[in-house]
Amino acid sequence: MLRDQQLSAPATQSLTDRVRAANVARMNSAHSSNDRIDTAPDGALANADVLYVELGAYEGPLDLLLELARRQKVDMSRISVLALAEQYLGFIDTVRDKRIEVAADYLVMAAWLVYLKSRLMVPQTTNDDEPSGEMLAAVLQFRLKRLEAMRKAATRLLDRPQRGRDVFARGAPEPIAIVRRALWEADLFGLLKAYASQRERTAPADYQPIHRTVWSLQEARAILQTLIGDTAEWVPLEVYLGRHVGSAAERVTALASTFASSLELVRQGQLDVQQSLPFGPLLLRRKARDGGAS
Amino acid sequence: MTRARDDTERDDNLERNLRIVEAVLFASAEPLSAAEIAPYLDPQAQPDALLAQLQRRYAGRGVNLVRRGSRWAFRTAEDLSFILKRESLEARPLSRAALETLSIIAYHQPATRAEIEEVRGVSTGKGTLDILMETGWVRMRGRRRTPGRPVTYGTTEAFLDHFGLEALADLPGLEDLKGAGLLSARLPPGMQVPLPFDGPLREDEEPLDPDDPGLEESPEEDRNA
Amino acid sequence: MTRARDDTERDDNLERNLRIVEAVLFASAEPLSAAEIAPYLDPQAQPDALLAQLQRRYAGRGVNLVRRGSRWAFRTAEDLSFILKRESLEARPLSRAALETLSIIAYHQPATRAEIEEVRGVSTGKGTLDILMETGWVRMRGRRRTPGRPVTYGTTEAFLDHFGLEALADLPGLEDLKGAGLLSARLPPGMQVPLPFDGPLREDEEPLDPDDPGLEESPEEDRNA
Repeated sequence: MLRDQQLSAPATQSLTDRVRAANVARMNSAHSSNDRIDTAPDGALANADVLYVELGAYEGPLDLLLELARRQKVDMSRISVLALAEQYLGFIDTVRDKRIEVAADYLVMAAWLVYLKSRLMVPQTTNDDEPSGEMLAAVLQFRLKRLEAMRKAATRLLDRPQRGRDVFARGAPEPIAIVRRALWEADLFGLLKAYASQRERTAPADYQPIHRTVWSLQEARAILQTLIGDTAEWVPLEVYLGRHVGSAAERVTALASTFASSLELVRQGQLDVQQSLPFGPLLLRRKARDGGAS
Repeated sequence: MTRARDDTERDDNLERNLRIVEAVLFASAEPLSAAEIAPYLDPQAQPDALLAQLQRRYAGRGVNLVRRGSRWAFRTAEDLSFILKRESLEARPLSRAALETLSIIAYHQPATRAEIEEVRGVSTGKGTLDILMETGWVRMRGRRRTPGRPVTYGTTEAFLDHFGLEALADLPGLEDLKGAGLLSARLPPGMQVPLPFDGPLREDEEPLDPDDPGLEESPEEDRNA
Repeated sequence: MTRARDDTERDDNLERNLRIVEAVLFASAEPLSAAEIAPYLDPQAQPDALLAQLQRRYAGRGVNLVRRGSRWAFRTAEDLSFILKRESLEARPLSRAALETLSIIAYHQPATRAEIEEVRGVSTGKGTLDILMETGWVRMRGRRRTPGRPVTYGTTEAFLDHFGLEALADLPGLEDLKGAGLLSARLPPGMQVPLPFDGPLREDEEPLDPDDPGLEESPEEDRNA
């Protein structure tokens, strides 16, 4: 969609700007008077009936105006802006008569051209603040010339030798290989540690396992049963063991095994065990047959 | 005698550096700048002088050393185009709108979208600029220091490379257009006729934010532009 | 005069054809045979002769015209291959196996692979020794004068340099290792740390053959070592 602001831009410019534009446009027309505007392709476009059918083919009103201007087959700077405006308006009218939808931007341009026409036909009065018709015409001419110039420039650009079509880069570029080089990291401490630990690991060492006397649960149970006998009194476990076990090293395993066995005997209902405070002496006695104490 | 030997040595060095510049540029399909070539050369070598000498050496050969903006590349000679010509590999030729937009950007850069639209008299779809950016020929340069901070567009060195231009000054018909005052983006043309400019940012431009690209299509800009 | 003109014409033609060969080869992604180039040339041109002449022209340049089978292509001169490489350094810690092997070579040198394995108690992969050779800290000294003639390994000056040692004698001995807490005090009394030796070949070593290196990993040696 075309923005209104854009098309109406020339009309809202300050007067001095417009005068300058007109001057430059006039200057330019002197410059390029030899420059014949390419004529539009004949055939399809020469026929006005076809023209409006192809309204969709135009990229906006400026494009259409440029096409109409080219059909005048004269230098753009000598083009009759008045005739151009009339052609455009006539064209839009025809299209509207045929009830073909016309986009708003074409109508905005039409309105502006009507205004331009009125300024061109009414003689300029001296105290008129409005821009003169000549200035407006010059602005329109400038815009048409500039668009035309850019079209030509695009064509000339395309006519240049293009890479991949006319001019070629190296077909087999040689890629840059990235060689990864390791910067090895190791320090002296690590080196010495590695050496020492290996030597230690593989050093032939005399190894004598320490043999410990271990009371099996079976043994402990047998001994416990023997020791307790038929005593019905509470006797500390330590006392039983003290009688039986000699060395201090043996006492630990004896205590552990005996205690475990005592629990088993309790479970079987052969023994009562009692401890009055944490880590206090463990008291044992044979369980009374009548099931008294527990 | 010492002088003679010095000379020989210098010649040897020169030849060696020339060979290196030759090899580096031959190896790469894309143009390279003097700065990109320098690391391969002697520290005291002068890449620019070497490039100029190599360019003379290859003038008139089947392969020429050509300048593309600030970069250099070997390319087949233009006059052999009629022998080497290949059907364009482009899957999709550029639309008329895209071509027109491209030439407006090329001749009017730095140009904002609003300025492009003013020349064309129609609004430019986002797709058109996207396609041009995709070709690698057009880039966002910065933002114009005006309300709305519109993005300014310009061409790239790949554009110069594709169309065989040494610099923007080689754009076809540039002088005529300049003379005719047709290079002014906005009406009226000011006192000076601007020339397309793809150098660093101008005074009225400011750099893009690093995460900018998405912003340019914001409706605010369109309204302000 | 006619002859002179003929000559000039022939020269022009030759030069023209040379330019075409040059451009066609440059632009081609694959090496091309004379037959593939011929269609671009004058009917009476001799592609083989042109190629030979072009090859002479490019000899000694940064880019050479080389033959690949029956086809031809431009390639960067071999002595400039460094241009096509870029080194990227990356710090990598030495693996434990490599560090252990290195330490054994350091202390026990000259040491064969079998001797290293004896100290380590595990076999040492070829990769480990390769890495150590790559570090530049280990070298092959010679061959042991024993059956199988196993290679003896030793450390280099780069090794001393890297680990900040003035000489191998600076490697701490048994007592120092114990003192530093690296060796426990509970070691068999017979254990010794050898005095490393990186001097010239010993009596039981013989020099490597110039073309030796590849041999050392032969299975025979492994078996004999």
